[in-house]
Amino acid sequence: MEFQAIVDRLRALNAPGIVEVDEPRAPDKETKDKGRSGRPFVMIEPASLVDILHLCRDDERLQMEVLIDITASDPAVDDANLWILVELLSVKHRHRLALKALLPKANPVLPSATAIYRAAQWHERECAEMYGVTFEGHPDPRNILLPDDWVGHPMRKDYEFPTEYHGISCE
Amino acid sequence: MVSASEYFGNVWKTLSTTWGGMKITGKYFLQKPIPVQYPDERLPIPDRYRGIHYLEQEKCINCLACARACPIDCIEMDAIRHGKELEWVTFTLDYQKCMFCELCVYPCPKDCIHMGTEYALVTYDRSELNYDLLSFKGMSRDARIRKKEAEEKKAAKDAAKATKAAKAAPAEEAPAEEEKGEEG
Amino acid sequence: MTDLKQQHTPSIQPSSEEERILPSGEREFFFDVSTSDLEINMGPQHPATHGVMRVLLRTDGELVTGAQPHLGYLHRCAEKIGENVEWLQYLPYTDRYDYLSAMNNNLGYSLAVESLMPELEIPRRATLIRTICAELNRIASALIAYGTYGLDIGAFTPFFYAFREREWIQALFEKICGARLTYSFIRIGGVFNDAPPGWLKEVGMFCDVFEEKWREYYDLLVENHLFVMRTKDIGIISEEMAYDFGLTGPMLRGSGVDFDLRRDMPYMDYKEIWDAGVYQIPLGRGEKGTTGDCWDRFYVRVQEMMESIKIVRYCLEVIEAGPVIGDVPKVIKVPPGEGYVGIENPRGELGHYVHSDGGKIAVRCRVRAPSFVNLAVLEDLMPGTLLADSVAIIGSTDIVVGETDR
Amino acid sequence: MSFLALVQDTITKDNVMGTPHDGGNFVTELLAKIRPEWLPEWMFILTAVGIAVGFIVAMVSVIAMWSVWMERKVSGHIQCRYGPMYAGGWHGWAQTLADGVKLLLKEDMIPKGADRALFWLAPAIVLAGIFGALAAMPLSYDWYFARMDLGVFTILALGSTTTIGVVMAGWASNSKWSLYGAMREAAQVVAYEIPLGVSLLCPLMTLGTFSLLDASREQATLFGWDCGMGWAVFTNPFNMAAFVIFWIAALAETKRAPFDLPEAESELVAGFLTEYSGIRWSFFFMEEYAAMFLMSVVGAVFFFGGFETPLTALMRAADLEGGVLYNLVCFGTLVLKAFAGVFLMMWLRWTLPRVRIDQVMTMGYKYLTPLALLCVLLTAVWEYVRYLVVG
Repeated sequence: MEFQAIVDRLRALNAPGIVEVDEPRAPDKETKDKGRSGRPFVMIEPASLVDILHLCRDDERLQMEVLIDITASDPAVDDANLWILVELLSVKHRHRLALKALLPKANPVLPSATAIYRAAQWHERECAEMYGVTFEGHPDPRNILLPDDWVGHPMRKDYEFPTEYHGISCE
Repeated sequence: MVSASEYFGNVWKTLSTTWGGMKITGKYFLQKPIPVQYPDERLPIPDRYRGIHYLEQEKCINCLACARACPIDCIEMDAIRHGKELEWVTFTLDYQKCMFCELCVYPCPKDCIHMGTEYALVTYDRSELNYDLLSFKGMSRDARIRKKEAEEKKAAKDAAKATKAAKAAPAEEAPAEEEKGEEG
Repeated sequence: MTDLKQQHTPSIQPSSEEERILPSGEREFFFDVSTSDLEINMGPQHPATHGVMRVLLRTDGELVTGAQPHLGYLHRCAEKIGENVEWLQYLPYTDRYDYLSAMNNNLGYSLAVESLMPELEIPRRATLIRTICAELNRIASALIAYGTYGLDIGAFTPFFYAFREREWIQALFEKICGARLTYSFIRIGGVFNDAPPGWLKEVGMFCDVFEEKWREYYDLLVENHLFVMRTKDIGIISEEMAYDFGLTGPMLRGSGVDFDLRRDMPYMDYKEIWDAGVYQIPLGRGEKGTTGDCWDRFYVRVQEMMESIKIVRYCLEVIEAGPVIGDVPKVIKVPPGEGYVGIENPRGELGHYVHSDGGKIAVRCRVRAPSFVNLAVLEDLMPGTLLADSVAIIGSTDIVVGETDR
Repeated sequence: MSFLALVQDTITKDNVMGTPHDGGNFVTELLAKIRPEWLPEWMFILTAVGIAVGFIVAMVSVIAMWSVWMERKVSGHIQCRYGPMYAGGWHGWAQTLADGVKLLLKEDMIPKGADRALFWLAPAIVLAGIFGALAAMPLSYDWYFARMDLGVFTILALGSTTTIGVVMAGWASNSKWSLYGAMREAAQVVAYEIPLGVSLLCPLMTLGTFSLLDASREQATLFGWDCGMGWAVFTNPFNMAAFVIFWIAALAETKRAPFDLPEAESELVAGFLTEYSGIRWSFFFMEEYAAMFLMSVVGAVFFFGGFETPLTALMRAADLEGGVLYNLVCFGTLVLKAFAGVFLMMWLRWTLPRVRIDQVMTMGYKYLTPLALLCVLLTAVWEYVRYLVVG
């Protein structure tokens, strides 16, 4: 299915929390809009992420069996939101879907998708340690790549690099 | 439980596939080995090999394009311009950092930095890995003397200016000294 | 899986001396032996962990009752570096997460960045050279998988045979780009260099020789009964499990799922090659044991080498002279946008999510590493196997620790 | 003096097991010729013991050094490479010597948590077992340390005492990997002693003797013709099957790949050797290679004619029997046959993947043992028929 068809299907299923569709657009000189290239996303409410994933996996026409990726992006230091990006793949129908959710940096809490896709477990652990997103209901919320006692969330744009770690100078 | 056919099938398969493998290994046992004995004989190195850099210094115009292209900032270069001539202060490449990506070679407008075929980077000390790529300092002796005189003159002038400035406003002393330090 | 300590259940519950009176009136004493499972640290420096990975094993004798992978020993902040260097400057870093298939990483990153640059046109020759290099690199990577898997199982010699051919591939890469492992060859807009004269012919020669040698690999290891006995019915990943864990690449195909990004979501010229009927997708069919066992995954990797050879041969036929790089400035500025491109790496889907705000530097450069995802399945596969099987299972996931940790 | 008397009895009357024989130990025989009048008896005995022990130690060292070099060259050439090429000049012949010197000079390390006494003792026990077993090996028809009627039993019994050393080493190292290696070794050796012994019964029945010397002599005649080719594998087809079983069991006994589970470098790091280093580590390797050689000797003697080839038959026909040249040829024949066996072991090692522990057990108990028993039965039938026909 093409992207538009997937979105229509989601809308037809009354998928909760769909905000809008973020599609690439051509640059417009009059409004000084630089445009956006790349791929389209479905913007969703972060709270309804789990429901939408459930829907995407179980609906027979979407049938997204594989969760490819869950990650976050910090667009800028002064941006109030983190972007949560979810990439889904349907092996049977051979289509993809990308979801995007804006999560306030002040309180980045997201329900965990582990119950739906086991693949989410490690992605969420990585996302949690790198961006400080709390995944509610995650069965094993330890650090995965960083040491257990690491302070801060390194992938955030406002992260300050430590000058020492356990007495070892990193300058 | 395994059936009799499976039982003897297993025995047969084990022995026959073992013999099949032994035929292959035995074949290679009788063949001449492939490797070259490294220090005595060496494989030819292709022209495009990405080894230690070399610099065609006479062409270089100290434009910093390579240093800017470097992903890890391992190139440090500095030269003083005297008309058309350059007096090189430094052109070093830190091979502790360098990852031999060749990205420094492409942006060069004069096509003067290349990656050579030399690859042995064995030192007793890490600091020796900070290679100096300069082959000469780039000025004749006369020019150097002339330059030194000009520099001394300029330094004297600056010093005079600085003392004047220091007298006028003691607060400005610090930046003046810094300037001097840079020129020296 | 939660912490191993919490799950810890001794196989025999310790108890004090117990006195029982049998029906016959005799007294019987029981001295229950208090046993507990042994926790073993496999790694970070262990021959079978393929790098610096640590697996905490809980064993009851030879039986593994629990396993927990610990990552991060090779974490080099690749994604953070991507947010700090220019677009083209990040290219050498992509070589370094999956160092066994650097060409494919270059390709994945370049395609992701190119997806944000709609005006950029990639010349056909560049695409074909990219395909040749990516497929040759896939062979080289599969050769490592073949060799090291033999090593894990205890067969030493296949490793050297595999390296012999891999050396040739590396020499080919050395001729075209000057490096043997970290190529930085496929770049945004095309490739760095055109193939040197005679190079394509040598690739053809390599294909001829490789087909012969491949038969030997097959007889020496894949068909060897001892090897089959070691790998069949071990580490079975069912189709549902593969979906659940998000497995891709040979791990997914080993479970019998017919899915290959090259065919099903074609990038570059793979659609054309598939339409020409050049290659097939090898699948695990449970020929020796159960579908989705270690042997199936290994078999898929070995078969894929031959399919790659076919693709290379096709590319050599259709390649023509022409430019090898599109119109790319020296300092690349990528128009604002976000894109995700997943390509078929030798280990699965290598995805790059790139986010540009129109500047010289990426806002976010996410790498979806196949090894990282494929490794997660270990926790479920290991319990109930023998210690030697756990090594076979780790080997069959074919991870590159540089990629799991990035 | 009671101990010395025992030693004297052992050496001079060579009745370690079974009945006394004519002739004596070749060391004492040689020494008796040059013994000065004034040398007291006990000194003579001590010297003889010393020389014999020195000879065996030298033999183990030479076998181990040659085998290690051979292994490296064989594995190298099988894997399309050269192996050692520099030390000593010609094809790196002195590589093992150089390695030995290096190992001697290495720091002697004992882990902190190790059981020091056992850790120290384990290599000694391993070596003692193999020395004892080698003493039972005849070098030629007239050259032997002890003429034993039950020589093959002595070799098998003393050869398997090395297991005790290996288990000791694994336990004493106080490392989990070492412990695994030791347990595997114990399980494996117990499983494979049975098929090893049972498969050897087939040639023993064919030849009708337990003595290595007699077994060799038995195989000189083929259909009553002294051609040196009456090898057990030729006279009875089931001996060939028995040899395959014997060989697989011997691989397991000597912990060679594909049965190198006790050290299994990809699973157990290095198994029972994990904590060993330096010269202690090399003792285990000396044992391994000496055991390989010994198993090959047993295989050569009981299946492939021992000292017998057409050459020895020819020399007998030329009435050279008993001379130094004849004995040298016999010795050379045995050593060549044994090293052919060692080569076969290496060839197998560099071809096959390792077997899993449960498969080792399955193979030992479910495949080799019944098949070996079947072989014994069939051999017995064959021999009986042969007895009826040939007489």
